[in-house]
Amino acid sequence: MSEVITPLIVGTLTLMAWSLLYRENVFYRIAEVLMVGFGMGYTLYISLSTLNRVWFQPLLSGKWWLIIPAILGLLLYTIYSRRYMFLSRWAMAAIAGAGSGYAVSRAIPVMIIGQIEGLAVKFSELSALDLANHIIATIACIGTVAYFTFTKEHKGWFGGLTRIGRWSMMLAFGSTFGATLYANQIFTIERAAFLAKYPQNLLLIIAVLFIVYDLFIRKKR
Amino acid sequence: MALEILSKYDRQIIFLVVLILTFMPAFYPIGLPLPQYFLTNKVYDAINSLKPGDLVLISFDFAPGVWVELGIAMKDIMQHLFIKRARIVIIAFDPNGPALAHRVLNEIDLKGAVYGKDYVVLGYIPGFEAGMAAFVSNPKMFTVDYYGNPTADMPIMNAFNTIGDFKMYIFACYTWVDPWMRQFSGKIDIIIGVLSADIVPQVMPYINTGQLYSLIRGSRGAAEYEQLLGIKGEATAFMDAASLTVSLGVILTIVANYGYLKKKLGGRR
Amino acid sequence: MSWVRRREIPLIIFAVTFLISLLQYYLAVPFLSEVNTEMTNWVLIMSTFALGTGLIALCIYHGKIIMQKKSGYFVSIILFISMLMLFISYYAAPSFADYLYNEIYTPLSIAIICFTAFYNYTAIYRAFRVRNIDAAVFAFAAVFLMMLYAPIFEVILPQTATVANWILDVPNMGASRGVIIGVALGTIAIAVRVLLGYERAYTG
Amino acid sequence: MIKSGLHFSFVLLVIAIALYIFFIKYTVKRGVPPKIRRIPGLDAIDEAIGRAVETGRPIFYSTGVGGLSGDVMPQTLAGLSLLNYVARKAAEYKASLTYLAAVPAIVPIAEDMFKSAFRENYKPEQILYIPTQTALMATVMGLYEREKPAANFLLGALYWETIILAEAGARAGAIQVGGTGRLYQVPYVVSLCDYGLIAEELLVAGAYVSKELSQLGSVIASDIIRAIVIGLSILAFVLGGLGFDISKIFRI
Repeated sequence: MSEVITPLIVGTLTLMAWSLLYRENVFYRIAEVLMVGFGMGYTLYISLSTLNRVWFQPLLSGKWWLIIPAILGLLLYTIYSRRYMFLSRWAMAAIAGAGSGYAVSRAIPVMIIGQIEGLAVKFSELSALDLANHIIATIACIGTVAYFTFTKEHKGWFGGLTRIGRWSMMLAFGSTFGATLYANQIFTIERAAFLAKYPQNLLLIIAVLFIVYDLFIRKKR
Repeated sequence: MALEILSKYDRQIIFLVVLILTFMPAFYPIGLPLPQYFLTNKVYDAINSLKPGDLVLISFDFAPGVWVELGIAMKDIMQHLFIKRARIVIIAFDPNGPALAHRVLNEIDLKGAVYGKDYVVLGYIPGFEAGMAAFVSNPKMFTVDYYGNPTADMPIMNAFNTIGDFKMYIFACYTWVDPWMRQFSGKIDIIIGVLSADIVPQVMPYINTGQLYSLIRGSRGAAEYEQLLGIKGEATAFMDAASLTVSLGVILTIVANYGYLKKKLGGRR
Repeated sequence: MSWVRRREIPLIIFAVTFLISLLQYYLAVPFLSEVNTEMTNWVLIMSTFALGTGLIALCIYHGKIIMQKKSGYFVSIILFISMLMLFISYYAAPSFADYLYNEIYTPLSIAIICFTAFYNYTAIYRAFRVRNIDAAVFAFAAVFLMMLYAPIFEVILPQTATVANWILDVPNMGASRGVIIGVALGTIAIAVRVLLGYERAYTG
Repeated sequence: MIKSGLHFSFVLLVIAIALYIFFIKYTVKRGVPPKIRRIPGLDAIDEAIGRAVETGRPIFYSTGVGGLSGDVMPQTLAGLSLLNYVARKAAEYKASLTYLAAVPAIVPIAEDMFKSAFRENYKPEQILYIPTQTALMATVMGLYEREKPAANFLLGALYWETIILAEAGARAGAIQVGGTGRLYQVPYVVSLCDYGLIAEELLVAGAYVSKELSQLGSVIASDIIRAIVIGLSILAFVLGGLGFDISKIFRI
């Protein structure tokens, strides 16, 4: 039974979501809120079970000091009271502080030194073609870094360098765009393969009828 | 008149063409050829050279929406791992990970592997990069697994003490690889990324420096992997439509520019 | 008790947490890394607690629609029903929750993600006009990468793959390096500004 | 005491932080704003808000699903400091502004900002929390189609939702200003938005719009450190090319 019902439900929902391709309508809105509703339900569940694992169980097993982050976390809710709103900033500051600490600690050794090290390649080990490529990549890298200079106008030789940086950035972004087009496409293909199977493909006919009907009615009006 | 309607509904027409190209191979498979990518072969060889009982760490770090892109690839790779009888520890840095791991395990042939002895799902480690750092410094941080069973008496949990005991680390992600690289590179010899195709361009520097051993590029990589494994899997079936629709992108670029340049040059005259 | 209202307190909290997580990366002090592990755990617990604020915001937004019986308010009712249905069934009937998650929610998610593909094509149609050199370079790289990923082109014209791989390995890699370095610099700059109390979004 | 291999990085970090502190303090003390090259995207923010006021249509703002953890945090922070600016402008001109929050930890911060910007005009429904990325995509597509925003800002740590945000905005005919430091999403921001901020441009955006001396000071420091980094790159290229093991310097 469920081998027929489930694909039909899923097929209907898929087509409801895709109906936005034609125009905004009530079927799409239902699909939209189902996404939000299920998403919220799952997020709630997984957050509670995470809290249970990382906070509640350790707390019961004697780590009493874990009550402090819980209180700080609850302080976030003072945002709803004008008088005690300032308390919520304590927790925010702690969350933000730990996050920035992470980001800054890795900024130099990984994001700067790690990238610069990649520029150090022995010339003697490269063929002429690889050497040319290596030089181009290095200039592209330096040009890109230079592009983000804000206090110096991009003119003269410096302007030339930053322009090389900008073009190589555009090549990089273009290649990402192309790769993403492919990556995104695969989802549509999977859904189409699903909709082409037996009980669901009947839904396609209904969908087409809906659109034809809508076109016809709207033309008359 | 006809042109007016066309330009009014240009979006809808593009969508219609995309849909037709997508649906066509689903009804009439064409079977276009598929060239191999050398990094996919590298992954296959690495897994193929594993000995039975080697420990492999896997993290599922993607959302259910990306199942097609990464889930199928993970299925193929996990299938290969179970064929090679590797011992597998599964973690996740995305809250959706454990549920997806559960689904993969349900859909593949486990080749008689026993839960707790040959493989284990440890569950979600919150905190993203902080969680990774915590796991790297102490891989035995879990006292219960994803299903709520205590891990203390599982044989597989006694097989490793530090992160260095793992032979291989495979992660599936679709955002960016920098956090994984920062936390895991140098700690485990072979790190393999199962990445959605869109982030592959930005990952090349890591392949170049060797921090990332190799990668599988999304479902295209999965299709190539299926070719290597010699099975006709789900990903292979999608490749025809991929070829057709992505070609549409190339054609649209030409069409858009043809119209634009014609208008621009015409306007100048 | 007026000292609790002072602006310095959140700033001090920021500075302390910032320095702990920064220094434990550089300094080989076991105590510091223990503190950091505990602090990471705390931050995690705190941010999980924040979920309720999101839930409240969501309820207010849709609750108002229902209360005022705006057009289409029944859609908001469906939202609450679906939310409660999944949440409660995780405790009441886990297998049904698994069914909802895997068989209904996941495919619907994919159906929504498909729009990234559909919108890509209209984006190409709309935005890939070679207005200037920047746009031309962008479109050039994009077209070759599309060709790389559509197996059909690689079979017909293997040279396209060579060009695409060159773009990936050479200019793309150089520029990516440059952008990463730039982001690192900005990261330090923002943190220092907050630390000195100039960026007030967090610390009031 | 410093872990082996990190000495050089640590010294560089200390120098960088010292430079930032010095130039921020110095610029504030001197009181003369330094010259900064124009960033077109940021001049467009005011224009977009103005359009929204003229047409009476709403403004939507999103910082993407990037949260406050890890290395995307500064980008989210930059997005939020621009949100602060936009909220104040919108409050001043009485434009309707809705913030789409996808991370719970940001909700209280945004509430705080909106309350101090809008004061008695603040409505709780100005912040719409959306639990997951796909839900954000679904909501944005429907919402933009219905509400037809006049301006659409997508500034912050953007993930996969970028193309949806940008195309849905374009479909609704909004002026779009986008910016992110996440490499994978910059292409969309650059090609689909009317004004795109690439990577570090987003991170200095706060300095640019607020014209605050402290922030402009940090831009000078950034440029000096950038010159140092370029110097180090050339050093690595030359020395490494001649066969010298560069990690002897960088990883002591």
